[in-house]
Amino acid sequence: MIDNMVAFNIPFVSIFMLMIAAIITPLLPRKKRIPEKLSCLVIFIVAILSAYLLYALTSSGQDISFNFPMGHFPAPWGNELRAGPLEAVLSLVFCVAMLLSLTGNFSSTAEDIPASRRQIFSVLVNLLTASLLALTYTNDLFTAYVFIEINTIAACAIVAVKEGPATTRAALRYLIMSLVGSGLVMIAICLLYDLTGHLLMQNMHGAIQVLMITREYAMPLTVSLGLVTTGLAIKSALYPFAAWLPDAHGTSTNASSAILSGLVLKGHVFTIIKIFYRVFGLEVIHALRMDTVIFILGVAAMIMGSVHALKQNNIKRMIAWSSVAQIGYIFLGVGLNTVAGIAAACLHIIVHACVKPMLFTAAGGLSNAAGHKKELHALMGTFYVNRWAGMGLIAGACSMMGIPAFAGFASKLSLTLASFDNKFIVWALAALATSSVLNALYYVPAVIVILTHNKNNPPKPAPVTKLYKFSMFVFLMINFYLGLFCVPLLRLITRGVNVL
Amino acid sequence: MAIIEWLLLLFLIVCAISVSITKSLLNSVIIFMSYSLVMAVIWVLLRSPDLAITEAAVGAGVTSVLFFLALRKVGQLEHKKDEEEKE
Amino acid sequence: MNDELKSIWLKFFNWVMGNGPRPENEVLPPEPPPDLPFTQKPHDKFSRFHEATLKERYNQWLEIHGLHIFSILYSALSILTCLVIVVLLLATVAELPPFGHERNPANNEVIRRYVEHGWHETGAQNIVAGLILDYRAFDTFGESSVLFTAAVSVLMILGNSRSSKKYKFKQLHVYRNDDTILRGVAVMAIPVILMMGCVVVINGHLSAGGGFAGGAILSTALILCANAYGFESVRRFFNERIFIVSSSTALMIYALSKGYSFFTGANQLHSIIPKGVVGNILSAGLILPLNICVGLIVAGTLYGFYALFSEGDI
Amino acid sequence: MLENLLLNHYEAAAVILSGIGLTNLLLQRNLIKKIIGLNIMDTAVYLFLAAKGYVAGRAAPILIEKAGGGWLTSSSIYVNPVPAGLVLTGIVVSVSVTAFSLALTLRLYEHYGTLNIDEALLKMTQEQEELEAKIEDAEEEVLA
Repeated sequence: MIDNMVAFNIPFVSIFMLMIAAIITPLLPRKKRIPEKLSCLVIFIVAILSAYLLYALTSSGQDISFNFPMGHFPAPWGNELRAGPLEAVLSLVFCVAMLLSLTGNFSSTAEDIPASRRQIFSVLVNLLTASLLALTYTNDLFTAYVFIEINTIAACAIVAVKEGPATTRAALRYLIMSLVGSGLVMIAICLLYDLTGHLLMQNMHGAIQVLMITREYAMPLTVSLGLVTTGLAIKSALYPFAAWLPDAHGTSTNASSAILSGLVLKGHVFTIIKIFYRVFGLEVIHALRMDTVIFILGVAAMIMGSVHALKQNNIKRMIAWSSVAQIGYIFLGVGLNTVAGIAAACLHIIVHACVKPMLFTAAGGLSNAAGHKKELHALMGTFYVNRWAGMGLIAGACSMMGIPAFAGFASKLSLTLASFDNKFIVWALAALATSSVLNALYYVPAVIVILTHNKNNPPKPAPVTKLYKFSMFVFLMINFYLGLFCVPLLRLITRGVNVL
Repeated sequence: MAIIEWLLLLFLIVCAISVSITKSLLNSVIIFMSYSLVMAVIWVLLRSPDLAITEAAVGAGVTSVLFFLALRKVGQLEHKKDEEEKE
Repeated sequence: MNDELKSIWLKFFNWVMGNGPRPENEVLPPEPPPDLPFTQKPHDKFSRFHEATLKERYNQWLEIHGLHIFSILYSALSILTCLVIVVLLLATVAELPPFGHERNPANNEVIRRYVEHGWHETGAQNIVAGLILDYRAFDTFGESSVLFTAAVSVLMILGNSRSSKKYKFKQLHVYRNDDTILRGVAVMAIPVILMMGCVVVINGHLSAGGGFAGGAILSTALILCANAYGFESVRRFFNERIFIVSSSTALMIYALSKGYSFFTGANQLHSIIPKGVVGNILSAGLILPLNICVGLIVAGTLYGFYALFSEGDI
Repeated sequence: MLENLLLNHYEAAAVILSGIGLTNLLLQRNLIKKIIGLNIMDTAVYLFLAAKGYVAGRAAPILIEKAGGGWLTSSSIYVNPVPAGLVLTGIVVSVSVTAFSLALTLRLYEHYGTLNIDEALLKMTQEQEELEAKIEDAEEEVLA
């Protein structure tokens, strides 16, 4: 329990503030981009609240987590939210990354989307943030399902917000794959409800422990675990199910790509982690052999995502395929099936949520400098036109390759350390090494291209707004912070996982 | 009573299969509509009147109307194209 | 007798396969392109000695038969997938707790509390209404938000296509003066439908139904009105602005009142909302106003879907 | 196993239906049929849930009035209300998703004149190639 009444109400207040902001946004005037400013403001406030919650939960030195009953009835009768240090960190990171993706692409959003659609775009962004926070905080499997659906519709709609046949097609493909995923999740939730009689996570956990001891219903339990994992893996673009991702992330407007790649996938991955850790428990996952499956899929994703990225000529599609590889890292950590592995996976979630929006924002700035062309060869020499974007791309590339002092190094190091007391250590290390080399193979040429002077056809100087520079600066600072001072953060996450 | 249950369930399965194999889109929407209606009846048998009312109003009503409208729109475009070609 | 049965079966089969007589306006799926004819010209005498390499032959063969084989493979694959999924799930179902048994895991202490104490804790006679609007109200709030999300997304995707010339869709409903039968029916039916919708919404906590079913019924009255009198006449009292304002306001009232209830509940404060006497219309605390809000949202949204799909504008 | 299936006939029918629906959603090439497949899968899952709430010989979960006033509140009279609540939520979700995906389908049809997502891809690449060819021609003309 927690004594601080302000901190106690923060999870509920942040979700409801975002929801209410989404609901009143259609009523606001469209002039002067008021809707977008409002959503930025609300997300900023929620970020501050999450930071305060994190402070309140960790300042006493003990590991605290608490349940927030939604209504007058405690669990297992009503819905519940649950917050601990890990949830607070994640919601802080989600809000900050969302805010920076919005501000960094503020001017490119205005170019891509007409004013009437921008209003609805900010409604959708608010709903998306609210659903991400709800997925982070929820303690109830059916609430998670409902918010996954909100997330799905809003995510597909922010792909389709940019007009044009390509985005419509990409959104439709994304929607169909997501719907297959949510259908599987729904079947799994029904099976679990039938076996345990509960929808709340800790009550389900208790019932499943009993079932494992009595060895009843082993087959339905395995099937439901498989279904829920497959469903959420489709939504979080684990490799064999990732074919929809490059289209959706490559064709949409820059802000949408940054949000989708950086945040939406992470919400689903964190839901998988919660289901593994809180509903089933690590021993049950191990007994049902799901950890091996996840590990193998993670390794496959790390390699194949990079191989696909090598073939791309369009920079946004290249970054999108690189997301598939990075999701593989996270699943590798989950597949290790230890507290250290899950903590490393959470650290990688945070790192990727900060780095990928930066890469997309940088790519947007660079292609803007090259006259809205996205082919790699067209970007030659753009570094010298938009230096902030160039630095963002270089820092992001270094981070993805795992060069020390950049954010990606921290998470790769912790993944390596986590795999030491595991029987898969050789495979894990080999996969990490191969994937890093492959990352270098496609990020280094991109960096070289933008740094080469283009004498024949020099890019024309394009104005870079102050907001863009500011967002890029904050992104770079976060990147260095994560790379240099990851140890306290990792300790914090480990504490959070222990009380998850 | 049991026989009715079995018949209704069988009807649902036949509907679902014929939706997948029929070639005409209009037919598949009509079959889907009857599927929803039978589903509403089954929910009455399962003692869930709330669901039955909602499914009858939404599944058989609004969803099917949306499908019909979409088909009509597609068909309208098709006719328009034919006319243009004739001209 | 047997022949008759056969002919009926044949008719049904033809209808299912879509081979029967068709109405004129029926929509057909685009025809698959016909198999490519043998476009290869006969080789002249000099080139006869040119042996086609294996790869060229394969490419030719693929060009001619590829589409056909692809579609066969596709159907085979889909049937196989279907069978695998169904067999796996059937094996699962065979091990599940028996159907309709009262000692199943799902019938536990949670259900007992809902049934035995739900009436005085929520004040609702319909246990399901008390469950979804009081015990598990957060889920239901999420559900209304899903509807809201879909409404704004559809508005964004299809909206404004009536005014802009960029899109090809024409108006479907041309207002006609001579449709007296439809109008005569509408005059009688619309009040009845409206009344029935209101009854279902308002009695949501007493009997089956509730905001969602009632809202769907209300929306059919609007749709009938649009069909009988044209969209312009509906637009006089229900246009895009009113649609947005009404759904946002209703959802806002929902969010604020439920937020108050969540806040007081979690902080163990006293809630000022009275529960009333079970069985009366004015009872069950927040459930009645929430049902009305949900009904408004649903009626507006479903009519909005209809108008957007048929006209491209509300 | 077969006896259990006969006993759980509602659930068996529900999973067969959801298998058919899922296959339609995944492998049909016509978008309208895909969306119908989605609806079949959803309703099948709801059928499964509703069947799980049923208890033989009990009444619908609406309180029945006692003869002398008051309410019959014994839990052995009514069926399980939780699945009904979940399914109500689910129906709303599936109608929203249906409307959204149909709207996207209509937009796709406007652009490409096809309901088949693969054909749309083909047409898109063709259009792009034509566009590039045009741009090249224009550049050549300028150079000339």
